Amino acid sequence: MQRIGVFVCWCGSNIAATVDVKAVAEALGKEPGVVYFEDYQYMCSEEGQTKLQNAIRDYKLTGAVVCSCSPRMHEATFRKAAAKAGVNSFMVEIANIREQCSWIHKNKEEATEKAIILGRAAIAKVHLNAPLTAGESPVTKRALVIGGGIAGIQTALDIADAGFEVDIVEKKPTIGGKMSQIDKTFPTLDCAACILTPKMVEVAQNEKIRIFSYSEVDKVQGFVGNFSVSIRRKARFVDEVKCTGCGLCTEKCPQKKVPNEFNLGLDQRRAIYIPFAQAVPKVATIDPDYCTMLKTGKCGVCSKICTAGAIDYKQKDSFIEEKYGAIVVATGFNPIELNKYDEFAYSQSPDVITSLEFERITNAAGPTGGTLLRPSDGEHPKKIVFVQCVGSREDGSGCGKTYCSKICCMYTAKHAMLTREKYPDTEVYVFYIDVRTPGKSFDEFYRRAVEEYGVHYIKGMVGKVIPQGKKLMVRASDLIDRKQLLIDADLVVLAAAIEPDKSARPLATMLTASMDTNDFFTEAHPKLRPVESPTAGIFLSGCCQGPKDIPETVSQASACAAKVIGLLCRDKLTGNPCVAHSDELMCNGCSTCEKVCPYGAITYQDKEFRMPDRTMRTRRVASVNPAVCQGCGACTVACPSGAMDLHGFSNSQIMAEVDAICK
Amino acid sequence: MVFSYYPGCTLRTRAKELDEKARKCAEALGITLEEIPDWQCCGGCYPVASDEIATRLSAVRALMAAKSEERPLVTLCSACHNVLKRTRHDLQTDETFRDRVNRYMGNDPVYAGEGEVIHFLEMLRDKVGFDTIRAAVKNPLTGRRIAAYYGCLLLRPSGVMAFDDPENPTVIEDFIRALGAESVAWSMRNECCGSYMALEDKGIVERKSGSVLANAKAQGADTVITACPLCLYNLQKFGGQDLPVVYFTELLYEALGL
Amino acid sequence: MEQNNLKETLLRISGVNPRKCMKCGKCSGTCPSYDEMEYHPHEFVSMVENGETEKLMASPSLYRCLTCFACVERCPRGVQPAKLIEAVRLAVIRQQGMNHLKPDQLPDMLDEDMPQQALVSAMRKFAK
Amino acid sequence: MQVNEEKFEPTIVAFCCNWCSYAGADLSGTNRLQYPANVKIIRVPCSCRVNPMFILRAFQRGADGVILCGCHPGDCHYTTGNYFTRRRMTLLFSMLEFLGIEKERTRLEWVSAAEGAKFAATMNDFVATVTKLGKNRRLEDLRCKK
Repeated sequence: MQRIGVFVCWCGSNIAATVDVKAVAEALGKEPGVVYFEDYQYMCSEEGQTKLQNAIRDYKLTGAVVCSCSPRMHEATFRKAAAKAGVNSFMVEIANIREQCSWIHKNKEEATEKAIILGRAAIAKVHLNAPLTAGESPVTKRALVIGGGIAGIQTALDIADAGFEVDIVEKKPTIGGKMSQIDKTFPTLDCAACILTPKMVEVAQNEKIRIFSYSEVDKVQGFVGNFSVSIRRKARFVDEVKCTGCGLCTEKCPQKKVPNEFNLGLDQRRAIYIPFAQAVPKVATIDPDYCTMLKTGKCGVCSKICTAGAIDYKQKDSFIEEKYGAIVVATGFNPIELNKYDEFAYSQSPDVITSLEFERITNAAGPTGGTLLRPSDGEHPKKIVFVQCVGSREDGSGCGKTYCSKICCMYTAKHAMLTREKYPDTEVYVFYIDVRTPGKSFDEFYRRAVEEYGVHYIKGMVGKVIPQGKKLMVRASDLIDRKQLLIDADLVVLAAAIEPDKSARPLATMLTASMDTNDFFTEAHPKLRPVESPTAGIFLSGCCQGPKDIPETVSQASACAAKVIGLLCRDKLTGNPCVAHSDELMCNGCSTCEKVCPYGAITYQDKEFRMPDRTMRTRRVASVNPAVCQGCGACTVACPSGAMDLHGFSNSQIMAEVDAICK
Repeated sequence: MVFSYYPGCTLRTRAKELDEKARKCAEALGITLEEIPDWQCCGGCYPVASDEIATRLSAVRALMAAKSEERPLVTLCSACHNVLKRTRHDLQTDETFRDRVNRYMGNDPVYAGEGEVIHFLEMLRDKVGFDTIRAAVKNPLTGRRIAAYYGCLLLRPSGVMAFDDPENPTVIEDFIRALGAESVAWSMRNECCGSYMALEDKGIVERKSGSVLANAKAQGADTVITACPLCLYNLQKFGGQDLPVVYFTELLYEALGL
Repeated sequence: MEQNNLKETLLRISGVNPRKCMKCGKCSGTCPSYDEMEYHPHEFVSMVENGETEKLMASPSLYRCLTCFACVERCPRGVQPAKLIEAVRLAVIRQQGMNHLKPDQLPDMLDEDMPQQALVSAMRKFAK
Repeated sequence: MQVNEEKFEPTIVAFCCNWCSYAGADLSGTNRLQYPANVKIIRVPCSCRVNPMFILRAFQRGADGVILCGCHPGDCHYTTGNYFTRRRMTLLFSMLEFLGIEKERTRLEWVSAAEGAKFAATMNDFVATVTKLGKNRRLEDLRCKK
């Protein structure tokens, strides 16, 4: 039997004016198990807390009920005070007689009666309370960053700067991501390579950072502070340590007809390749889909030519097992496939290109050496049409995206401006629905494109692109001039919507991190916790969470790093003790709870149980990881056998409250 | 294989020879087209407004006739195909329409758009197969550069027609290649020819059909084929180009050596 | 018909929700009949929404839509302007004596080779 | 009898999720928005913590109405909890109706932490509805009464 003390707060006149606090205290004093009762003006004051602590000591209380304001205000205060006096803080319950009683009622009799009932319910609950202690778990002081684009690079650098080890897993042969393919960056127009490649080198040279390029996350187990991850290192058929990156093999390989993905297929590379000159790590990779040696066993040119002896045709995928305290998702984005937008003739004419392709053909390291040339015939285009919002802002019934891709307005302004600057004799048209340029110096940038560079911005949309001879006839509306235009363009550039990388969805499943319908990772809170996933220990950096430009990505990446550092700084994690637990004797291992758990906190174990006839039997039972469980209680209701229960809000406790109220 | 067949008004009168050639081609490919009894004109174009019930009834009757034979219903004209397929879709998805139609016609059991409607081209692609056609070709049209003209009715609305990719269709191109000719890439192939404006305002049709054929010519076509008698008429009469326009079955007839 | 009722009827029989329109103008950018029209597909959508149906009903634009459905197919918001144009046209020709095409006009319009299809379609589109 | 019915004061049990609805209830208090004292709130971590057994128990013990409040769909603190609640309660409420507990005696309402006014209005309406229906005797277990 508990020894319970009841403390009724006046809250000055806030409670006492409408509730007869003395009557409440006396009435509750008669409840079974209550050995002490008191009313006081301000329970939350120093004096009030001392009263609680004294009563605990003097009357050997095992639990307390404070009738006062909302538990959202002072539950923590009273629990802390009780703990100092030697009573487990979870033995204190609050009866909310201010916000949910005295403030909403005028009739004193009614309010007093209700306060007594609320007090009774709290007492009934305390009777069934048990001391709870928060579990502790150690923290592995190492972070994993999945994705080596600018988001992953920035997060990794910031974490490493704080003194923690970081591993970057990148599925491509080099880190750098989309930013490495971009020519210039808005709104300052500095060259992307000039600001990115030093960071890539920094990553490579940082002692705290390891890069696993050409690798993928294969399996994730564990929970916040204690993840155990298996990383698949795909066979690149080149020894990373021996390869010096001299590039001789990439010049001599006889298989020349491989579409170069770094240039989006606008030119060709060899079967053994280094994606670009500043690649990190600067190591060659053999493409097994094209390598003659790997396919037929007849060639071996690269192996003969490599003085370092780095070529290894027998290399196999290998696996690395590593422990991490935190995981950062930085899987980034891709432009959508445009094969469903053939009214723009993307698949019918090589001169209809995406904006990312346009970046490559204006990039000095691109297929045209930075000269703007049409892919079809290598001539200078004299009239260029940019089409915005291709696949963005749709109603969701088609193949497009419902959201605004956010970056297109600015990069299109950049493309238009740069074209006009370099080739003033080129006419540039931009078709827009809205020009969206919120951001520091962004709108000024767009206006400069119009006012200083004379780019024709036309409010309207392109309806059809008709390749005819060497021209692209662009049929479009000009809504402001109420005209339908027919422009004989030489090049059409489509601002394709961006979408999360395809690898994100399976990764989210592995991490039990939630995603929205567009496959963007969801945040723990859209405003207040924007860089964390609801799953503890999983953090979000860059476009995997939503469309972002580079400045925004970098700020988010650093914010994400700050959160990771905050976690890794701690030696131990204290959990919330109000978590679910399963009664193994009742559990029948049906997996229902596992399916409703949004955090992946429930796993199954085969355990041996002693049967009544003294034989041993192995049964499959649920087991809750208290470090991962957030205590929502979904499993407790889903459980068909009643084995699951929730500490702090157990079935019997809530039932007791119901009983007390309905008495 | 035996299929139910809905010839439609134009192929029954003005374009009789197209109908005859289509039947002969089908037979050569091992298919018997059995005309459904007492068919009525589909109305030429699908009535878009949801409260137009009576104007869709003839299509419902045709669908039901094919359903009772338990055979797919083949159409040769794109317009009929469009009306039949969309009416069938309405029967399947629009409860009010289905109810009213069934009550008016006194159907028991209720007809809810069961049965398949396919265009002659779909029949060639899905039921016969272009490989079979390629094998059956006696006079391959080698060296010919043929442009496939789809028009609007075959493709749109794509959600209902489910015929091919509405912006980048391939079925007629595949058909052309199966006959041994080269298909021309051009993008006016799914733009309107001017359609029923032929009656009232020939100027519009001249402009529409003119720009269609100009694009085909510029892209190097020596022949244009269509799958709709009205497109055929408009392009031939108002296209304003020295470019032969023929029905796709005529080409098939020629290639099969009939 | 009262203005509001008319708008409701138009929206109901066409199944179009003009509020889905984001005014991008792709319908008018793709319309093959644009230059033949006084009011264009996107204007039909906004004018019906704004209750300016009378102007539309009096306009010859009604008889210039080819119902080719290019605007319906390419609209990024699924608005279906062609259906709305047809609804407005029906609102006109369903009135007594308002047929746009009358049978006695036909003989002059025909020629030897014109397919029946053109005749049937035009009558269905322009007359009740 | 007549007199009794006029004086009838229903017992109402309200389950509120900790993150939205309980805070919403607090807010209606902070704003001094009145609703009848018949409503007694039980705090649960999430609306999905409410086992149908709790509701049955309440009716068994003499509650005249039970209302369940949670975060708006899509706003659940635990991401998906209220979706479970929505489905579960749809089934439970129709089953209860089958057992003779009028539909009006049970309610599921989404109240956010900012909707103090909605909370008060909902409670006023619910109490009025249940008062009109009168005492619930259908599931009451006389063994529970001493």
